[in-house]
Amino acid sequence: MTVDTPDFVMPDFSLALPEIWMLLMACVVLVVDLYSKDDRRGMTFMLTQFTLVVAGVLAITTHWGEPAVTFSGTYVSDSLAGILKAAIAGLGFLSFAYCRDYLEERGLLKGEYFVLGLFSLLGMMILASAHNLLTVYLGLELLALTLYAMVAFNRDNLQATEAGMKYFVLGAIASGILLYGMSLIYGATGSLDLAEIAAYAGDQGANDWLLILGMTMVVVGVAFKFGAVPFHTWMPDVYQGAPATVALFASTAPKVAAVALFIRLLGEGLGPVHDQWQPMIIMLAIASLVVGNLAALAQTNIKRMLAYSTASHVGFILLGFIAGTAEGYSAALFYAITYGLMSAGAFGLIILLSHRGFEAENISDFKGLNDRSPVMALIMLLLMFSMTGIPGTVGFYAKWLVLKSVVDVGLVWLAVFAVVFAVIGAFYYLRVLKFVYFDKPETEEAPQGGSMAMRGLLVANGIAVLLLGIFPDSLISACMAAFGVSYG
Amino acid sequence: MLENYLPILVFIIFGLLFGMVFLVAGFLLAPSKPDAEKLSPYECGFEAFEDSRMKFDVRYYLVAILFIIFDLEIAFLFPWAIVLDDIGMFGILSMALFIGLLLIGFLYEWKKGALEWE
Amino acid sequence: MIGLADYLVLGALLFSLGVAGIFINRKNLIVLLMCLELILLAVNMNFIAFSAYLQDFAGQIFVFFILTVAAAEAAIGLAIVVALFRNRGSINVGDLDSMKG
Amino acid sequence: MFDGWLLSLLIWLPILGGVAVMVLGDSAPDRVRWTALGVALVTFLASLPLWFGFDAGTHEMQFVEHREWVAALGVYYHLGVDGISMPLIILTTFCTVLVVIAGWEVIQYKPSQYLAAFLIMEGIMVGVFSALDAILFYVFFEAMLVPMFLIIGIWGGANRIYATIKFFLYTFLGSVLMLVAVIYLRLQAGSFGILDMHGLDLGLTAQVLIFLAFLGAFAVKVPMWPVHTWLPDAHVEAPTGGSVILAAIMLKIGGYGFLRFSLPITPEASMTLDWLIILMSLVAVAYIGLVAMVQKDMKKLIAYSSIAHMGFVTLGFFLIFQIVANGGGEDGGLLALQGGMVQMISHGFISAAMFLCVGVLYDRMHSRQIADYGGVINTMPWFGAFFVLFAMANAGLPGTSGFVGEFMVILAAFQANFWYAFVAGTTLILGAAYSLWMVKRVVFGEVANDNVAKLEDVNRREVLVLGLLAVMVLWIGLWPAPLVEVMEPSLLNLLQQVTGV
Amino acid sequence: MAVFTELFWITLKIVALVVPLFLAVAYLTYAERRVIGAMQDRRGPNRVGYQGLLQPFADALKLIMKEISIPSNANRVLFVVAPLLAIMPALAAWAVIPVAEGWVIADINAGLLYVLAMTSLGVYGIIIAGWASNSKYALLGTLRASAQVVSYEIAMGFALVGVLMAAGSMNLGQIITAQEGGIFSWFWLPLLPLFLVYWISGVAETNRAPFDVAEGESEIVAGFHVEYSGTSFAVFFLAEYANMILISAIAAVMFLGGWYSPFHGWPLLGPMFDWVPGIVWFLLKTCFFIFCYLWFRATFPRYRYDQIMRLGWKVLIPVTVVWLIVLTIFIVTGFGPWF
Repeated sequence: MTVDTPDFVMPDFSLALPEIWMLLMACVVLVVDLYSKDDRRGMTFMLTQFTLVVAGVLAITTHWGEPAVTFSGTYVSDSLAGILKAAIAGLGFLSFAYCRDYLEERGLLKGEYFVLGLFSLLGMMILASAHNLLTVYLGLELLALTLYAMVAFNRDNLQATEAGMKYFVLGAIASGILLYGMSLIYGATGSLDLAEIAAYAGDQGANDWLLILGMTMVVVGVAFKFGAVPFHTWMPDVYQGAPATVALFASTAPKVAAVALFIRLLGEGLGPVHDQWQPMIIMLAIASLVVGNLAALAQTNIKRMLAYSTASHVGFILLGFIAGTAEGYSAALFYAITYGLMSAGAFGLIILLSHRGFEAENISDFKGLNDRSPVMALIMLLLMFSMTGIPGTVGFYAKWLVLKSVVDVGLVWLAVFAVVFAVIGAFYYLRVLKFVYFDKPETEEAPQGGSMAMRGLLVANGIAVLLLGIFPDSLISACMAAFGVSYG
Repeated sequence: MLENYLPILVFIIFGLLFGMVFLVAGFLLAPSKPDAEKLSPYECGFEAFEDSRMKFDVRYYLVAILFIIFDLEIAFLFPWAIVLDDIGMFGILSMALFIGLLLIGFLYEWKKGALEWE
Repeated sequence: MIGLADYLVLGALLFSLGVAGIFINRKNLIVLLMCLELILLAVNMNFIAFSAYLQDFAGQIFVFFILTVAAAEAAIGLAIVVALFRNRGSINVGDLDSMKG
Repeated sequence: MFDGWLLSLLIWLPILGGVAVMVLGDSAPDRVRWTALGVALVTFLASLPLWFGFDAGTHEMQFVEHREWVAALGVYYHLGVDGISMPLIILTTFCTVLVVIAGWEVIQYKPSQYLAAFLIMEGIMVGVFSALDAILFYVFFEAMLVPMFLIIGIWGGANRIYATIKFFLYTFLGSVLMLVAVIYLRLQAGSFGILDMHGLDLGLTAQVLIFLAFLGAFAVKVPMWPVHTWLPDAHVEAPTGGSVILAAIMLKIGGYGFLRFSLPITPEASMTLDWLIILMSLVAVAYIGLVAMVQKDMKKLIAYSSIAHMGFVTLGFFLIFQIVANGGGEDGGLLALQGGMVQMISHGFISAAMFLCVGVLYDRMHSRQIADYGGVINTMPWFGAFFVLFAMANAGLPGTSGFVGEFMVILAAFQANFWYAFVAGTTLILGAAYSLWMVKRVVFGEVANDNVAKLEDVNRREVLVLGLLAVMVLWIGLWPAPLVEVMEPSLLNLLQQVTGV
Repeated sequence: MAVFTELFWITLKIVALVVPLFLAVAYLTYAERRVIGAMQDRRGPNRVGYQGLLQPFADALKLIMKEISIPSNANRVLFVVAPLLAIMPALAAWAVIPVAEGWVIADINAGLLYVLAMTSLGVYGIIIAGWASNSKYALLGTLRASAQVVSYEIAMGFALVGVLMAAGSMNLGQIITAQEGGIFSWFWLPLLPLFLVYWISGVAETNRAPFDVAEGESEIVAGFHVEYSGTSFAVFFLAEYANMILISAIAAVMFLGGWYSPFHGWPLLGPMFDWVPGIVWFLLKTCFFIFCYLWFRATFPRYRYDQIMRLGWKVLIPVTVVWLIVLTIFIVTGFGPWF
């Protein structure tokens, strides 16, 4: 083996500013929390949120613009990374904002929660900037490992630990498969660099069975991380078993990260063999739409229902990838971001309605919400319709963009199929609204309040869904600009 | 290069063989008159109270886990230490960062009492 | 002489063994964790073989990271198993059934 | 002078008004009601300039508004009206005022949300009629479902949940297919402008598929047989106001969609498949008319009669190809289209009136069963008079608006095919049969029971509402010319575009 | 044929190494009793042979003739395999130890890594023995032993990293040549804290006094090998003593310059001792450490378990990390004669 003297050039650290900041602050938060008393957890919380705000700003300011590569080609700074990270930071911020009261009530408000979350978000950010299989893998694992821990965070709770175990095992299998695929790709292309892999794939394309085999396994791994059917089995249990705030967290930013994973790995690295993975994604998307929607119909537990509904949304996100075009990717990105927003709101409501000793688990717990709190009912209405894809809410644009990208490449039948299942999906969202609006509350209990901050946050979330539904232009433009697409 | 490892293989086999010879010798030469009392697990003269595969302190797990982590960190230090002269300031800074993170983790364990045994 | 293909076959075998172990094993979570490790080792085998074959260091570096991550994974896995055991009193795979639907 | 803001005002004033009403909450119901009425009235008044300022000499869009909206996707906030949509907008603003008044004392449960839903609904419906961008249209078209879903679900009858979910899913399924078609059309036309999509050079297969997609959306809305089944359910369960809006305006959106989308965008497919629409329309007219006869529930009866009447609308719209083929030329085609349009407007008034009448009875007796009534005229003479008048109009008595539209369509049908006209003509008999039979059983005869004997006649509020509608019905029945003239240039342009005469 | 020839030579070398090693082990047990006896002012074994010199053989013979009992609840396979796993690494690690310049069986670059791997493997023997015995005392002893061993393994690893940084190689021979010179050129001086840490860890690694709670007879009888008897016990016994010698030898290699004379390169004294073969120096240094083992046992009271763990995690590891940082600074600034 020839030993090249490695070229130890000082990398351009300034390009990785968001990650550096996140890492630094995660450590600071850890240490500060370590030395603060139990009644001073608020400080940890504020520090975390401050970190995320700054990280979001840094992401945009650092990455927006011309692409640049650093750390020996393992890390890329481009507009896509910028928007992905900003979205990740934003959704992370939102998830943390929701969690405080809930955790405090249950005695789970510990600094570790925030530290784990920060590290998870850091992993997602790394993933968003990955330009090398190694970076992809590291980002992914940092994200996944911390998430396992967060799911089992309520360690005295059987369901939480069981969910954590299931998530862990299935996630680890997924990583294993993904990794195996990566090893084959490495063997086929002789490089870990995504650009070089793309060059090789463009050169050899489908002729290299090793590459195609590797690609197949990568697709499986990615599908696992997304929660696409038939690799979705972890999701219902995780959503049900994990503390609601963790389920909220897991259903928001990581989906954006999964989009990043897909785009970096399959879009950029294996983009030239797009025609090879496209059929697989089509099948996954179809399966997700069918199973996700049908299974959600049968659920009585709202968290499980949301889990299956996530699977169906994942089906839509995958539709965006099928086209393999920049527009399709931007549609998927937009979908994932807005889905995060909606999901955060939905879980936020669950959190709001829960109180110590009572988890709002069953859909019937939402009975008569309109009588108890019209504002919260209205927010639920907005969120459910947004998930259905009714215009006036942001969910419409998400679905529309995705469908458009599919129609643009001539797969009209797929679009038709998707919308038919969207209609089936509408049924279970309507069922929630039925409980919220059409049923009377079972008890004469006063409305479960939640703090002003919580309610304000939910209102803001609802308004965001609505406003983005009416004026989606800026977010859509941003998503498209990340891929250098403009309309016309 | 790989040939250098042949003696090691031989040595390992030798080590195992040696142990085996010794054991077999014991089995062959020593008397063997087992009875139930003799074969029962040692329990200070009592009958065994309960199954010996009992639950044990979770701290043993903790130590095992910490060991895994730290041992791997050391594995990173090995190659680094060898090429210390070649990698210059960048290498040293990288490792400083690495050790720094490790220390923060260590500090965390310490403060959280993961290293306490009383 | 042992060629690339042989290493790959070994890797594939280990990998299949790990996956099969996970799906066949219905008893013990610890065994499950071991199967996961086996999968990662299979991957390592692949990377090392390719790395040697391609005369490229990157694969070996990757293996280094996989090892580390595998350790972290084992740590978290064990931690969850311990927590689960304290709640459930069993680490039987078949007992992971408190959630249905 | 009104260009560029009037339509927006008509859309956003009620929507924001609705939000305001909702924010007011239920602590002071009367304040809420007056606010809502104020908003509705102002909106109605604001819509009058549309009528008076309308230039009936052109088919061009008027009161146009064109702004960037979702620039990233080439979607514009593009509004405008022509002779087809303008009357429908006025109908909308008019009916909303009635609905607000009609629900005055009736709705005690969460009146603020109730009124807010209707006001928001109004804005959205105006948006549907004035949108000139396909996506904008779609946004309004779908958003309409949300308030209606709540109106039926919250204030509806016993079986409301089944009805509202059925309503929602039917219409939703229909419309999402349209979305796919619109996306496809965008590829071809290079823009989402509806007018840009008109007269595109599409292959027949593509046209047929697009046509079917649109059909899915609009046929469900109209509703056409056999996708009509949601309507009786929805009507029966909906509160009176909901039924009024549903029958008077939402159904029209389906007809409007045929004129705005199906015919001009896919003329050849429309021509190829006109037999299908005609067949479905005739089935609606004849078969549904028969179904209406046997209904025991007044609302159901009116609902089925609505389906039958809407059959005339679609029949008129799709007769044009055969009329032109038979040498009927411009005049014949125009007659058919005008007949359909007039029928839409007229049905808007009549069905609203009929539902309100049933509502008046229901508020007093809490029953809609025909069998529970009898001899109402004895205790409610004024009401009886109104009811009889509207029933006549429903049956198509000359001199009422119901006659004009039906007559025009039947007349046009003769130019296409005698048998069409014949089948359509049965409505004159069937309509008379079910409408008048119901009136006979409900209004006339001996006082059926004690409950009827205790009935009080209509109060001033109800007189106001019914009286206004009676005026409209008679006005269109006696002097339809202004309405017809307003529509003519737009319809003629459409006819030329579609059939090439 | 060439392969067989080679194998023959290798085997010969191994035998040449192992036979003295066993003798050393045998006499270490003897020396232990004698030395401690002397320290405690008693005589120790003195009946078998002259001054008891044949005592080790008598012991061995006795052990061989003792019955091997396998407890009824034990996992038989693991129970038998465990001693093999204990003895194998204790022997195999010697493959890379250079007893004198060029006197090494396998001259490999990853020598240090190999040594670490082998010493780590030893713990498997302990764990499996404790588990397979299915006895409470054995299990407890196992847990204690393994937790202790792995804890000190970290400190030891860090300490060895320091050696690596100083030497720039993992080949043990090169590590020694990097220390070429007299006693002050050896690594013990610049790496003094690491040297101490290594040595303490080494004692703990072998579960020797004062860190011998794993077999603390007053609490848990004999720890992990409580159920072992006869030759199966003897193998564990052998492994423990072989490990002691191994740790001592490694200490000599890493920190005391292996085969170099303490006066190497000194102007006057250096040449005076040139005639002494390297292996003598090496053996002397090793013996010094072995003597320390015995000395500790005779001198220190046994630590409590929590004290042991605290020492390992809270004292030794921080010390090593700090010293690694200091060392980095030394290397960067080229401090002193060593870097």
